[in-house]
Amino acid sequence: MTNPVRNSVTAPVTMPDLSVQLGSLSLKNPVMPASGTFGFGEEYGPFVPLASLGAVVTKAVTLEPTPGNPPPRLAETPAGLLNAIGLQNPGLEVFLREKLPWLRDQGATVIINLAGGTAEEFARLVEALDGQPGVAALELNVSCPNVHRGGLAFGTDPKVLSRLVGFLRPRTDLPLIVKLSPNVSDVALVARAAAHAGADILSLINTLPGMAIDVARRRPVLGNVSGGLSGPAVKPVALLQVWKVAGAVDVPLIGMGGIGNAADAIEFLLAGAGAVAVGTATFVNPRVCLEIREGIARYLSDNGFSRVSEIVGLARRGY
Amino acid sequence: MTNPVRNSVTAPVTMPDLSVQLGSLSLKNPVMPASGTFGFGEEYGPFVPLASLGAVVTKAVTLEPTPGNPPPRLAETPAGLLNAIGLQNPGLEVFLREKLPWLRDQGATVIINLAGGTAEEFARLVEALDGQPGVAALELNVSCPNVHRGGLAFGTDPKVLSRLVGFLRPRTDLPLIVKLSPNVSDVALVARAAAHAGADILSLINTLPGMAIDVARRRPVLGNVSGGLSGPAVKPVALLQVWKVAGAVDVPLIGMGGIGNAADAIEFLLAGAGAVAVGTATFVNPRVCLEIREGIARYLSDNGFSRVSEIVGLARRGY
Amino acid sequence: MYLGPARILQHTGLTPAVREMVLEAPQVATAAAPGQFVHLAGDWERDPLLRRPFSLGRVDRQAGTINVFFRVVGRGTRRLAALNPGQTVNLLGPLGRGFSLPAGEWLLAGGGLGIAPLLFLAEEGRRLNRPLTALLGARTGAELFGLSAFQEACGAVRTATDDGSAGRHGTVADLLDAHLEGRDLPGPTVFACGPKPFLRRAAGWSSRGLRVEVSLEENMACGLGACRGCVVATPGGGYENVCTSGPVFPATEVSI
Amino acid sequence: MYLGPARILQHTGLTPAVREMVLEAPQVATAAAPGQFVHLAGDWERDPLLRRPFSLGRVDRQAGTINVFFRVVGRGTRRLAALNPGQTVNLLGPLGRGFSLPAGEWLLAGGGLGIAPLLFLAEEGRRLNRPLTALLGARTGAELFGLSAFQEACGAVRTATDDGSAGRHGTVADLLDAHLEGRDLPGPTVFACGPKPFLRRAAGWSSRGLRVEVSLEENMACGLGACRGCVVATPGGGYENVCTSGPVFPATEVSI
Ligand SMILES: Cc1cc2nc3c(=O)[nH]c(=O)nc-3n(C[C@H](O)[C@H](O)[C@H](O)COP(=O)(O)OP(=O)(O)OC[C@H]3O[C@@H](n4cnc5c(N)ncnc54)[C@H](O)[C@@H]3O)c2cc1C
Ligand SMILES: Cc1cc2nc3c(=O)[nH]c(=O)nc-3n(C[C@H](O)[C@H](O)[C@H](O)COP(=O)(O)OP(=O)(O)OC[C@H]3O[C@@H](n4cnc5c(N)ncnc54)[C@H](O)[C@@H]3O)c2cc1C
Ligand SMILES: Cc1cc2nc3c(=O)[nH]c(=O)nc-3n(C[C@H](O)[C@H](O)[C@H](O)COP(=O)(O)O)c2cc1C
Ligand SMILES: Cc1cc2nc3c(=O)[nH]c(=O)nc-3n(C[C@H](O)[C@H](O)[C@H](O)COP(=O)(O)O)c2cc1C
Ligand code: FES
Ligand code: FES
Repeated sequence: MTNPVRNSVTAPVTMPDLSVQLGSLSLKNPVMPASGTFGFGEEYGPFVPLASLGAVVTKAVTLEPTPGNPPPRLAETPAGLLNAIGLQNPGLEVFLREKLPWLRDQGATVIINLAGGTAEEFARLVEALDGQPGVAALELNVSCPNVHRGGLAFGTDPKVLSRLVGFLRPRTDLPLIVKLSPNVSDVALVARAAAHAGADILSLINTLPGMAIDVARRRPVLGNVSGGLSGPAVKPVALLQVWKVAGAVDVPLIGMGGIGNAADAIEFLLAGAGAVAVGTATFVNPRVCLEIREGIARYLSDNGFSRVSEIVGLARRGY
Repeated sequence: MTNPVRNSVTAPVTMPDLSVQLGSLSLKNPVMPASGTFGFGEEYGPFVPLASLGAVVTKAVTLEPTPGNPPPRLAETPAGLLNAIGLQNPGLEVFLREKLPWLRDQGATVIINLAGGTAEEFARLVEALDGQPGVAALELNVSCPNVHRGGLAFGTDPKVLSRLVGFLRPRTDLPLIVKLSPNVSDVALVARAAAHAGADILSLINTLPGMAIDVARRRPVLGNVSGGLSGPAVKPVALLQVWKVAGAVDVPLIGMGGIGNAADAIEFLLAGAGAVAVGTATFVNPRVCLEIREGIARYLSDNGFSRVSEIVGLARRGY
Repeated sequence: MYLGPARILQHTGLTPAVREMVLEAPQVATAAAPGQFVHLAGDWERDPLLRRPFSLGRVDRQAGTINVFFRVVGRGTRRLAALNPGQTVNLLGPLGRGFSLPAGEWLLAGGGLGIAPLLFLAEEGRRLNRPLTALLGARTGAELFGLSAFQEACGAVRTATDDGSAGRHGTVADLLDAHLEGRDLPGPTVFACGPKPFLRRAAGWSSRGLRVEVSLEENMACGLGACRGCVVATPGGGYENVCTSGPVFPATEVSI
Repeated sequence: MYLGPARILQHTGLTPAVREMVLEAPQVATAAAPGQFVHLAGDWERDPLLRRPFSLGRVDRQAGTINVFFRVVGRGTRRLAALNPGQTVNLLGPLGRGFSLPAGEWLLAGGGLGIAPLLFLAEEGRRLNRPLTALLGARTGAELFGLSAFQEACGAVRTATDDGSAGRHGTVADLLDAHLEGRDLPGPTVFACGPKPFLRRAAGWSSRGLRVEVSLEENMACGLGACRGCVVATPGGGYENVCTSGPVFPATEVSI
């Protein structure tokens, strides 16, 4: 297993199986867009058959329409992007009426990212989506750095998070994905709390809190002062958090943070993620998820593996 | 004050005063190398007159000689550097005998970075350096992500940190700089604890925990598995932490994390840092501290300021 | 919408401050409307990280080429400026909603690089036989560009520079006010593109009964409406995407 | 030690796999010793972020030039490969400690780009009139370089390639073993440079009483001994900097 060349010679040359199973969630392949970077899928439809993605993860949906933060909302930083969108979205009702039916028609595996300011808001969202046809899983965004109420606190306190997940768990049969906050001293602690409370899958990382200052105007660049950092800059931080969580819990993980190509994605799989999400890189290359999917397939067959699960966590042997 | 052009016309064209006062610590200018990136100064002597720096901050000194971590210890990441040096240093005795006298002879303002695994180790280090001629201040490294004992825990728990600083405070008259860990949910909380316990100055940020995986070998790149991320990639995170701490405490701050040029440094000053430190960028350009010093001087005079302190925290007005 | 490589056919320093790049992009040329933009990237991958938006400054449908005009202001434009004919850029576009092409007289007012989309608009106006006036401003004479094309397309062209080195000493906003002051209504449709303070002053003419369209700039990530990063506030209290609802808006529909 | 720009005088693809760059760097040429290296950066600032170390592959003190030989393996070498004569790189060097230049016979054994520092060493050996033998290995014949220079300087030159496309079918380690096997001691001083498995095998000959010097590679940040990032373990249990105590070490002093 450690000699890539020997394996590629002895293994039969077949197309590797890219499907992955994350608990009860089946995905055609392990590559999906990250929440908030793919809208509700419509904008990228012209570039990517949505059914060819591992899943489509929606922008956060809130109970009420959310206007979002004042501009500027974006600032490029070295190999990174700061955003302070503030969860702008049309709210649950419009989502159900206008966005979900379209997504369903595409044959996509749909994961809906949910954001609430209180446990009750989360509960109403979960209940409204439970039983909706065409929804594969719900992702709880308890880690957005760009909203001032509630959100982030859920993600940084293991007790609060545990209570929230336990409160929501009985309200749906859909797989619950908990998106962890990277903004903690010990992510394993928070991960364990979420897993024990009933999370089926954990996803990480969300953006890191950051800011930029315009030295000419001597003011923060972002209208919201601070924002969330994403992109290649955060990849080392994200990868370590996935590594740590993979060593701490048994639930499957969706890894993300700075993935821009197949090698990046494979690092996350080797660290223990069962699937990956791609955010910022999509802005530059709308087809990047498909290219990463192909790159993973090539890596598997070049190295004599026949399915994705064979490499999940493989870099962990001995640690 | 908001129209840079008008100011530069009306202000007298004099060389701005670059000296800064951080509590009782006087610096010739606000730019210094960051601990661990400048050795004990000797290696950079051929490039930079050490007396021309705001200060020289040494590599961490520990009580006993510390061999450090197994290689590889370095991995470049997008706009960043992972290091897992593990505090390699010759120990207090050799430092006092061989390194400090040389530094003193250079006329440098010397800040000594100290690392201990226990409060007692820190105490012995502080006591041994108190009263040594040629020492301007002590920096307590309670935030190194690359050592397995004690170190990091001091920096992430406000109570533990408060106790440590309170324990060390009476043992020296030298200014105590506490180097905060960035690896916390709420850096303001930790900063307040350190300040209330008697820290004279806070410095931040230390490196962010991160890792990289070699997909060909399917193993972590670093011998230590994880390391600390520095360089331009972390600048947005560092800047926000400085911004938050500046809003939470009254003690002066030394800001660092990804500073590579004068504009970067000025962002930190505008966010509320009274001085800045430059780490990773020194590796690429051994003279970068001097170039940043010149750039700050130019910015001040171009914009009609006569001293550094006039711009410290200036981007905070209204927040 | 096209996504893919576009070959650089020409690349010149048009003035000391303005560069012009001619790109081979037949699909874009065919589909493009004045006021739309393209989102460009080189093969540099991470530095800069994101694409950069540029207005369609000229379009030759026959030749299948588009021209962009740009100023070097930061990392992205510096790297673009270093590319040579024969190399390619990666192009996404055409993007966004352009200017309406109403009947009647058009008044084109552009400052700085805001002149670029008005070039395309002027050529379209000429094709449609609209009576055209162009008001163009820049910091110095060396930054004014496209004058001969405007002169060919427009009944009148007035210029202003901040330093008085060409045309009137002043800004395009001054030209606009001078041109409209005291005129009878209904006046021309105003198309304004340039720095925000100028757009604000141009927008002021809406309250005097003129239709004013402004072309906005905001930092962008996707350029496709997906990220919600490029918004402008609206008088109603919400936000609109500049990349998909704009970059051209009726001045009354945005709070600049 | 020099820190500053160095002009690229020539830059060629020496073989399909190996590039050669000639740099104008008189201060470096004067000070350099075989086995030392230079730390190079372009003007790309952040991508890649750090300098890249390259062995001094050839030095012309008269002309004030140095040659580096490199293979494109990642971002840094890719960007170096794109530079043209007339452009400059930023250079720090010469750095590190080179080969000892002992009396007696020298056996130069290099694999892949490990051949580069041996070129400089061979020329120095010829100047010092040492009896020289060169053993050179590469993956394929197209990756072997500098053969004629070695032939001029050395009494014997043997080559090996992994694919048998040139010289013996095998590795430079095989050449080394074959060359030393059964020879009487004291034999030549062995200078080995190349991949780690080869260096380990070369180091094995120390236990047979030969002096073996190995040139190591480690990821570097400062190149000056300040960061402690580039260490190699020592038999005593500690670590030594490759950049300042090396890159060349007696094989007995490092645990490879
Ligand atoms: C719809 C639209 C059309 C444009 N048309 C033109 C044109 O025809 N010619 C021209 O020279 N410029 C035009 N711009 C501005 C141009 O996009 C910026 O000058 C360019 O992105 C700067 O990139 P940089 O890397 O050189 O600068 P940097 O300052 O390093 O860029 C940093 C970040 O800020 C963004 N940014 C900086 N300035 C602007 C700006 N004015 N508007 C939007 N984002 C900005 C960049 O895209 C990048 O994300 C247009 C902008 C928009 C939104
Ligand atoms: C003392 C010394 C002398 C060298 N001499 C030569 C030479 O003459 N010719 C030549 O082609 N190569 C030489 N190398 C290796 C050369 O430095 C690397 O190939 C180069 O740094 C790769 O950079 P990259 O950005 O293309 O690759 P990447 O893989 O993208 O580099 C990523 C990081 O890893 C480091 N790195 C990658 N490979 C090596 C390596 N083998 N050794 C040290 N660091 C590495 C890079 O410096 C960088 O920090 C030498 C290395 C050392 C330490
Ligand atoms: C513009 C933008 C908007 C985002 N919106 C959301 C969101 O609504 N919900 C969420 O859970 N994460 C959101 N994220 C975080 C991403 O899903 C992802 O966790 C993060 O960007 C790291 O991945 P990347 O580096 O590949 O972008 C957003 C990120 C960006 C850049
Ligand atoms: C190689 C290396 C070694 C370091 N060693 C220390 C250390 O001994 N003590 C310490 O407090 N910080 C140490 N640091 C952290 C730096 O002082 C600084 O906080 C961090 O690198 C962020 O700044 P930068 O991005 O400018 O490098 C080290 C950083 C690097 C890169
Ligand atoms: S740039 Fe993404 S919505 Fe406009
Ligand atoms: S590279 Fe810094 S000590 Fe060797």
